[in-house]
Amino acid sequence: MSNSPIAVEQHNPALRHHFADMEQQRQASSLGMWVFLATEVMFFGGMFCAYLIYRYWYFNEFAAGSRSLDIWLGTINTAVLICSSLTVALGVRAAQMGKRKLLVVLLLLTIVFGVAFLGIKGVEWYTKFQEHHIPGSSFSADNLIKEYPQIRIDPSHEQIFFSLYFAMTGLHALHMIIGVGIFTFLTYYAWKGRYTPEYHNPVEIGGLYWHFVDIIWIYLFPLLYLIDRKPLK
Amino acid sequence: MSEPIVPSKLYVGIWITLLCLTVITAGVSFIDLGPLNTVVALVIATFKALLVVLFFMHVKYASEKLSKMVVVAAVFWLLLLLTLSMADYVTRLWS
Amino acid sequence: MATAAITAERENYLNREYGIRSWLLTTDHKRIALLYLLSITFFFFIGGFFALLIRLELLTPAGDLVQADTYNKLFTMHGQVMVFFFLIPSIPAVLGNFLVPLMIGARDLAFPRINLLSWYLYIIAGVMMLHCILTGGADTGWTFYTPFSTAFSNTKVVEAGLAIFVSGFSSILTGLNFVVTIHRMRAPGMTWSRLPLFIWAHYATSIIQLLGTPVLAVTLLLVVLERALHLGIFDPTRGGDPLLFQHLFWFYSHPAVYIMILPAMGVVTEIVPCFSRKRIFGYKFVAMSSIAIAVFGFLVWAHHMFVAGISLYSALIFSILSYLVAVPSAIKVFNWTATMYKGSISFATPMLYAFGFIGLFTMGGLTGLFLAALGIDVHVTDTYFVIAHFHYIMVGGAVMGYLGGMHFWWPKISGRMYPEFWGKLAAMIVFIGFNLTFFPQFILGYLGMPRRYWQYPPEFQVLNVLSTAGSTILAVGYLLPMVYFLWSMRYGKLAEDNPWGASGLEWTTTSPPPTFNFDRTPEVTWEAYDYANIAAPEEAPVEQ
Amino acid sequence: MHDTFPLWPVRASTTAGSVDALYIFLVALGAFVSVSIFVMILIFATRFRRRKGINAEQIEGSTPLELTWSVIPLCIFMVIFVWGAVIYFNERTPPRGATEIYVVAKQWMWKLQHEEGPREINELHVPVGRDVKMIMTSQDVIHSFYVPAFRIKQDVLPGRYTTAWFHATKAGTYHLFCAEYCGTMHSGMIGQVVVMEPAQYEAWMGGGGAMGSLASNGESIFQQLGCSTCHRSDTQGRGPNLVGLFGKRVQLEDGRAVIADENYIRESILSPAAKVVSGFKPIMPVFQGLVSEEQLSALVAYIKSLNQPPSGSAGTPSLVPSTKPQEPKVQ
Repeated sequence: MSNSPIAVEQHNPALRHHFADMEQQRQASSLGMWVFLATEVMFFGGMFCAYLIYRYWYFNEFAAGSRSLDIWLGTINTAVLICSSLTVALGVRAAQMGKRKLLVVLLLLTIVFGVAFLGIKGVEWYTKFQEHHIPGSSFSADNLIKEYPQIRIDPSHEQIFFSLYFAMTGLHALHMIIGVGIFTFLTYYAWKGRYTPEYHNPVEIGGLYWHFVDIIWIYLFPLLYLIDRKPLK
Repeated sequence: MSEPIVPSKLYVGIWITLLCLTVITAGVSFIDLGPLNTVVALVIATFKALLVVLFFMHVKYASEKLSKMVVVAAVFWLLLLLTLSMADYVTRLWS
Repeated sequence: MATAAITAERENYLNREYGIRSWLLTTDHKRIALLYLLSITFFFFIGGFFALLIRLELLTPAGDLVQADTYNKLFTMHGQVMVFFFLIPSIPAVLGNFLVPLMIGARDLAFPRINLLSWYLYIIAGVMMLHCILTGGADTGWTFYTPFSTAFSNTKVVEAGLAIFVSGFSSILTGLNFVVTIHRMRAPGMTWSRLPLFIWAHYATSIIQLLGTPVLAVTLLLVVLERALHLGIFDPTRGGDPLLFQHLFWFYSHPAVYIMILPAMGVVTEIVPCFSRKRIFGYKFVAMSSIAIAVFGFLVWAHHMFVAGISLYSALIFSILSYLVAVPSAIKVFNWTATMYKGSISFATPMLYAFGFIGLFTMGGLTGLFLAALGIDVHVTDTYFVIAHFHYIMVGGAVMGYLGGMHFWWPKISGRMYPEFWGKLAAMIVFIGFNLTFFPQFILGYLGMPRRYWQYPPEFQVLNVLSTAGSTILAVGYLLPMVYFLWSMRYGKLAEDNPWGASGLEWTTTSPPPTFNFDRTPEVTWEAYDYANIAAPEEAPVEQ
Repeated sequence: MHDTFPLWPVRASTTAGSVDALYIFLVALGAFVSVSIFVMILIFATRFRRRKGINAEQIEGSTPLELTWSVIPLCIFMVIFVWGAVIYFNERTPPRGATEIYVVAKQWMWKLQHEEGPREINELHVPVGRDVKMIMTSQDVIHSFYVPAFRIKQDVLPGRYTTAWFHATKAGTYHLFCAEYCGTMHSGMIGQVVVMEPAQYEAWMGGGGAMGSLASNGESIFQQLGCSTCHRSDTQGRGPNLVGLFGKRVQLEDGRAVIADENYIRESILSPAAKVVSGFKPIMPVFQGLVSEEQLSALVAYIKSLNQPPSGSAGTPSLVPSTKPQEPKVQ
């Protein structure tokens, strides 16, 4: 580290005035994102806590609600997100190596995967809307009660499952939308050639964020879709 | 720069593993394992998350322990929230 | 003095630029600290005004000054404003913002623009809160207990909840900035064991802000959704559990108490060695006790719920864990006391506040032992005993620490000295007024007067009158510093760079500091609190 | 009835004495610790005040000292914890055979129902020297049943029963407060507990006119709602036989077993599908919204009265170990 940062000679234009050097700046932004992600874990954590408790109380309703979700779409969406994580990881690698065009392509692919995920999610939500599974005054669990006579379902407990389902997937989708927004910016600046092997923190920390959102889904998938798929007796 | 450049083959390998695990976890859920279903689902999810954190998010290659510490702290605090609140719910009916 | 005259002419962060834009778009942590100072002072007086109205209403047993609904809104808004818009940002966002980079020898916080964003979020939240207050306010108590808040109250619960939701992000961003700054921006030679304990306290505070606040945010979000859509998550008639809300709420709101008190402890840990001319006693233990408080603070939340209907077994667990957090607090008190032993103690205003802090915090902490004792808690929870207890911590502790810190660093912040006589006078008035206000409430609580009562049985009146009388004295004590701080900005004696002869890098730069804090990045070769090698000022710097 | 300027609350229950004892201990301990610290600071501040030519003596710290003042307080804390826990345990464990009062709280009123029949509003008459257990629920928001003279407090929650108990020791009239903020007239939700000598209490109880007991009231509701068509006292019913059910362990259809306490009965009426007894079909209609809290209390009291003689109580928070797990007897 330089002792007198005011007189930085080989001044990289991306170096902000209060950092001594690029390395310090990079490490600070990366730590900042990690700490922010820890915060995000707790943000989702409140909902995971509510989920855990009500799943413990109302397992039947959670199982029935879980069965009513489309496991195909859920699995495909998980795969889509995993693919997007790969393109992000490769994108960061491209940025590290200064391959501008490859970086742009990979970032664009990530956006495409992200939008595909949101689209599939939208289809799932729309189905739920048609089935009157959106919590609120029009909520009804009648079709579930008919479909799964073996499972005892209390409609208001079923509503709690769907409240949590929409709250958790909704919050996750919100993060995805923000992620797509961030990646749009990243793509634009990558296209303009702003990122170099020396300076690509934004790609790196944007990538961290994207992977985190992926991890949340990696948990949401079994917690919501796979609660109880065993053949019913 | 202190960050390592990871070979893309490794990334692709991780990616394939993740996809396989996704198919496995979805498939296993149809087999009746009793309470083990949940355990298996969570173990697979955690393994997948670990792969993403260690390789895609470069925690394995980080030169210092800081990002590991942040991950551990976040998980620790989450478990704190979950276990201590569950401590109430699980024991409410004890008598 | 010659040096002072030179100081005044030097370019510093205050006179470098002028004009509204130079303030509203600044990324200088010192200017943002002053923006925070102005805003939290504003909210402090709003919250204080509500407090005075509450005390006036309680002068008589009958509810005669305001209507019951108005009273309920008053204590709700008093709590919300004081907790979320004054106490939580107070020391971290003002003194912490100003001092963290200075103390570790950095030119700014790691993310100056995020720091400014944090202030803007605070202001947005503040405007939402003010709008909520002016259009009727909420009446749920600052605790938002369900199902009252979600299904019964017909006041502005959603608005208040969203205001606090937004203010939470402001708090998170401040914490994030501190953690990264402390890890990444320390000057060469500034090792962890050389950090001022103020920094350790802020590091611990930031951990809580980062890991607790999001849980509150998501909980308030669920309350808002529940209120709008009747999801049933907290509604027992729909299968929800109101206690789940309490768990989630206190998971943040108990540690939040440590967000308020830890920075104040940090301030006191700077003041006591300086005015004793001694290295802090047991540096490592004081540092580690801050971290221990931050961690243990998360293990005890359900001690707010011993009579709420939680299981007996979890009550036992949370009670015993609550005692764990008392140990590091006790360690701190003993270490401050031991620091004075064989010192060379002088009695400037900051030291008086530090004495006040130690005394009041000790009493607040000891009464916490009462509340953690299950059998006693059943009787005194939700009574004035609890009110007295947490005001001893938050007002007797956090606000005393804040005022002490403001006096201690005022020369550095403003470049001027405050008038010492008035400072001492105000400190005495605050101390006396505080005790008169809140001590009677311990007795009221044990007698059984429940909190949040608009009217009360007549036998409680004498103690309530005492308390109200004390609150007016306290109000004077709080107004005085505001007046003389403002006065001193123009008429105060110019401050030297290090008027107290204090250790710490912030005193090695000019008063007020230049925009980038140091002319050249300092290199630290000495331990913290190196009072063996710093001369005490010849005379008390302010008495001329 | 009250002093104009009391400094100590009346002590009118068996619990009050033990709470006060711990409180006095803590006050003494707290006073001792804070006075010691204040005196120490005072001594240091005068003895070591700044004087010309005398410098501070630098002391690094002392690990033994730090350990001493961590470990000793911790030990004292553990004593307080155990002491407080014992009192709490006692407070949350109603003795067997306690007289039961059903309490329904609503904004902003207390409705109290004696087993023998009398109902009261914002006033509770109890005799000296008897264990009294309250089984409480709320119609709307959370309230809290607080009698300072007894040193007891328990939140009253909507949607489930919580219990509290006391054993009054001194005749008199005491405050009953709502201690959990519950809306506009929270401070108006106060009543009184009138503790009477047993003879006077009997007179008061007898003066209420002919009134059916709570259980008999519950029995007629049981008939009205048609419960008796399925829950018959023989083995032919489509629902389980309720005779002798209360306090027993019930085997559920999904393999779990629960104790049939007040909350179980309550849930089984309001939301019967939640816990179905092994061997029965989930055919019982949902009564959520169809029965009032008062009717529920009566039904619970009736079902409990089917245990003759009473086998003791096993309220949710109660700690009475259930009598050895027994299958519900089906004759």
